[in-house]
Amino acid sequence: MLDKLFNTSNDGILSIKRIKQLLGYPGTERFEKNPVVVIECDQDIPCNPCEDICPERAIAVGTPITNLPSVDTNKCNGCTMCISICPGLCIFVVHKNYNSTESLVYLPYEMLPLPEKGMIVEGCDRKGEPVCKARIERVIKGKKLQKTAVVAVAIPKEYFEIVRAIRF
Amino acid sequence: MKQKEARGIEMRILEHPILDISKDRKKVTIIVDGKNVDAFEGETIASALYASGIKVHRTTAKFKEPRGVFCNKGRCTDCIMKVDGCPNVRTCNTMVRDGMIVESLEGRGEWEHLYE
Amino acid sequence: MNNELVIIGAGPSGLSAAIEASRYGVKVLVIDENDRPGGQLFLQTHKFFGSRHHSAGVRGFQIGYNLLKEAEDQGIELLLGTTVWGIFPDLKVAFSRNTNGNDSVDAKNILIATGALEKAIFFKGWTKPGVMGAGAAQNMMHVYWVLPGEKALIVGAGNVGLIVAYQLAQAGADVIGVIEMLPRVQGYQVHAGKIRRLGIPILTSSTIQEALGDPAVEGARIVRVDEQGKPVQGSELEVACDLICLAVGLKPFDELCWSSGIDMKYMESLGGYVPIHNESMETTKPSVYVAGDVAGVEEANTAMEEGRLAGIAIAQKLEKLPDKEADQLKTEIRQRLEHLRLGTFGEERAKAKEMLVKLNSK
Amino acid sequence: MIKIEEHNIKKNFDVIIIGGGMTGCASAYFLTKGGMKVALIEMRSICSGSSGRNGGQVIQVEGRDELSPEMCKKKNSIAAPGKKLLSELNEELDFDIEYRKNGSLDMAYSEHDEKIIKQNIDWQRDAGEDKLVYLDPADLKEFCPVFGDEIRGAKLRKDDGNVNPFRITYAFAFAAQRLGASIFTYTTVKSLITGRDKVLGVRTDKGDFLAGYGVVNATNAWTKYLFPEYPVVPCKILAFVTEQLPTIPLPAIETVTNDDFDRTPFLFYGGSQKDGNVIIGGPPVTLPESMDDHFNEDLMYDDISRFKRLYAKYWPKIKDVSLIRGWGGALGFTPDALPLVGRTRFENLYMNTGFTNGMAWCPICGQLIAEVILKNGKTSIPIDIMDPERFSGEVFDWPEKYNYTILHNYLATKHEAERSKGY
Repeated sequence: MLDKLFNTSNDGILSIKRIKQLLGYPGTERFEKNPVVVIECDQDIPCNPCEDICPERAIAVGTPITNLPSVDTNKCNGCTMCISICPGLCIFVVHKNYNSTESLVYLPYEMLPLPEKGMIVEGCDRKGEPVCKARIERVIKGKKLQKTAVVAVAIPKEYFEIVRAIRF
Repeated sequence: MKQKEARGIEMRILEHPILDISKDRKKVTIIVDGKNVDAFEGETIASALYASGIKVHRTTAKFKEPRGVFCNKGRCTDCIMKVDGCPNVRTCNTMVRDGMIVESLEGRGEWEHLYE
Repeated sequence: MNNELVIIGAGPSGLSAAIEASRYGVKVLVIDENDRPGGQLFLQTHKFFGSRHHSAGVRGFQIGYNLLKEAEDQGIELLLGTTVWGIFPDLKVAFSRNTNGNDSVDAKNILIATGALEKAIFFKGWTKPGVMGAGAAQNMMHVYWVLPGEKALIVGAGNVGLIVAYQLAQAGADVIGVIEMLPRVQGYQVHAGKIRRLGIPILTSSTIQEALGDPAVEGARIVRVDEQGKPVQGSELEVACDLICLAVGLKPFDELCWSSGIDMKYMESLGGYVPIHNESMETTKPSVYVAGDVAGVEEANTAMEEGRLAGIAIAQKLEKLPDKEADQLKTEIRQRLEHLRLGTFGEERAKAKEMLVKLNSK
Repeated sequence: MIKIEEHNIKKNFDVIIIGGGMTGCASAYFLTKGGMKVALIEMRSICSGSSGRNGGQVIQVEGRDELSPEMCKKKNSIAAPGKKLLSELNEELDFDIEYRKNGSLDMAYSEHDEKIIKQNIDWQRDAGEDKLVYLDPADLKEFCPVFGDEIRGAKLRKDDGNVNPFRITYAFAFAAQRLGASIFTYTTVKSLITGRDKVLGVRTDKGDFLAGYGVVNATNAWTKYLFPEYPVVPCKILAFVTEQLPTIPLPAIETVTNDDFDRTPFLFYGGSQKDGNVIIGGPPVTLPESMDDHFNEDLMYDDISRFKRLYAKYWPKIKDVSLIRGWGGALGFTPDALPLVGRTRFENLYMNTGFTNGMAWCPICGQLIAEVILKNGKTSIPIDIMDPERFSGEVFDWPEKYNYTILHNYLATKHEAERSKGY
């Protein structure tokens, strides 16, 4: 309601243009292959758990710790380990060619209730606005994830760079 | 939304995506301005009051303005009430006890035991 | 009682210092005002930034449990529900325990780790029940499991405001928005991104004019501000809410520092007046150390590192730790601290800290 | 808000007042009201010395042992009109100074106390004061229920009371400023500027200030540093404030007790403020090492525990109330416990200093010093007893280490000796 009356602001939202410039962006070609990580982190925050947790050593922050994470797209196999460790919840794994019409987006989810496999929910953009229908394909929980569930949603292909949240 | 339905009118958080909410806390009853209010052992008077929707703890001496919880850590003294006959007790850092008598304060209140 | 080290405040920095000092055999007593130790860590349900050394990626309250466990394993003496109200020239620490009157302990070294206090902004109706500090709301939610409001408006888009908006949503409240006086979000973009994805709007260049409702908050009137920070006529908007959370910054909880005669310096980037201290966290009053937010408002992980630094410095001073080893450890911690203060967000703080040390050497 | 003056303005004034306490601010007000161009110079902030470090008790005749019928008369001659002035100040200054006539008490803890207090009442009655009564324990409890059973009775003076010392000082400062006085805070007077035969102004750390009509010293305890030839000695005294309480009928208290702490006679004072804070105070437990040490405003743990114990003992029903603040501060003592007010032997230098009993005295003495300057020495009340030059040429051997009680007793003994000489 508020943002309808005030001019809608884009504060706190990264534009797709900006995301494409980030070191954590795998590049358009890489998306065509297997699942790959997208790190939407654009500030020099002193933080590097993503580097530590990556079993393939595909994510690099290095020194100083305020570097933005970069991704070695050849090493990344889209294992999703980094999604729930990120304190900023800004890491996603995208499988663009999940099937002929759909992409699969893995996103962190810390709300109640958790969605269940097979549910049809709304796929939302970075502003939380619904853009398409989304089907829950997997819900990954576990002690290691410290209650940050990782939810895999199948969405129409054209939204693979847009859907970053779900609502139901 | 589901959380809200489960909660009903009480403001207790019954489930939380991150925290484990204990289900077996010991219930106690405190008497607030003559009415029984449910509370849990180990919580503060302020949180018990908030849970049952009581937000106004007192009115100020000069302008009779309402006051309630503000800093919730014992610094601002906005949330003071009369507890077991003693005025000006900070409710945000005083734990509940079964049968505790809590009363709203007007101004600086009164000392009952002074004239006993 | 004569303690080698008395620590005031059992938060992240106090506990870290206690653990570090007692590791080398220093007899430590930790005093805290609250009935449970851990300080503000137990309000934090989000995962922390930093590196492995700072338990990055671990949730704040979990770090709290870990610290407590470690403190317990070390057999550190804790005095809870006890308010320290004075440090006297002979290093006597005076405290009161609820209604059990006053008491005091003599200390050889004192560490003030009292943390920070929330600032407030003033607007019409700001004293109404339903207006509370962000920390107050966090405490209500995460310690006592009570929801402080059903419809919440957050004032201030710094990290605290953004986090509290997210946490309120997690606890089941309807967060109607976060408003910020300045023209851009002050906190981390990633925190802002989290709440934007939940559909929570962030309104920059706007402020609260009045808390509405009687006797408790039932709504708020917000208004846009121009570049000078003045309200724009005609842009007022009334919204319904029953909780207004003020997240407008923190200031060091410096009362003990002032009253014990430590030289203080105003540092905008550190939140207010901070005690002048040297590289080992010792203040201008010999044998009195500071660590954590009281020495400048920063993150919990810097607080823990500062605590460790002070703990080691005190162990070294008491000759429980050989100079060479201590210096080595101190250098490592300082390097880690340096790293935590890198980047856009840390730069100013790093400069301010450097200046404090310079002032101390004068 | 006190308007802080810029230092680049022209520094020629009619009168310069040194000291921004109650006396200084009152003097500034009355002089400005009389048409003078006044500058008030304060080393720290307004009300930062003993004016802000006391219980606010308005007690017409304080003290016990050193009193005599003559002394009572002397003190009454200034303090009675002083109290009358206080009751008019709200209107005069357009500011609530929170003056409440809730009486004053001097309590008896022993038979000996009882005897002295009763004798005291007689003396004061002889001096024409009829508003004094002796309350026995039952009456006292009815009058004020907070007192414990330790107390054998008390002297009650109904027309005494309390003011808020901060409010009265600031009321004068605000009013003076409204009328055109300039107030310079954080400005330290280093020395006097003197001409061939008179005082011309003052030299401060922020430049010179010139005064056409005179310089008034209102520095009380700090007189020692600026004018060592005048016998005003500093005496450290402490004050503590409790949290705000429900209104209790607690009158101003000034009493001497045998405290359990060190079994020495111990003066303590107190009173409740309008907003519910109770202020209590007295001398420090440990004697200051030297005269300069009396300016040290630190508190020690022993001080605080003593006061906490004292009020737990005498006001047992409010013993759990927290003390929230405490201060040390220096007041000024003169050899006869009367202030120095009036002209000095140096032309254009005036004294308005040496107050041990401030509330009833400072405002009226501010008015009187204004009269001295404005009306060429003709005052509405005779001020001979306060003549600054009355000790001229005398040398005093003050006790080396002292507190209020010791100084009090020392002076009492001296008086006794003088009195026996006189008769």
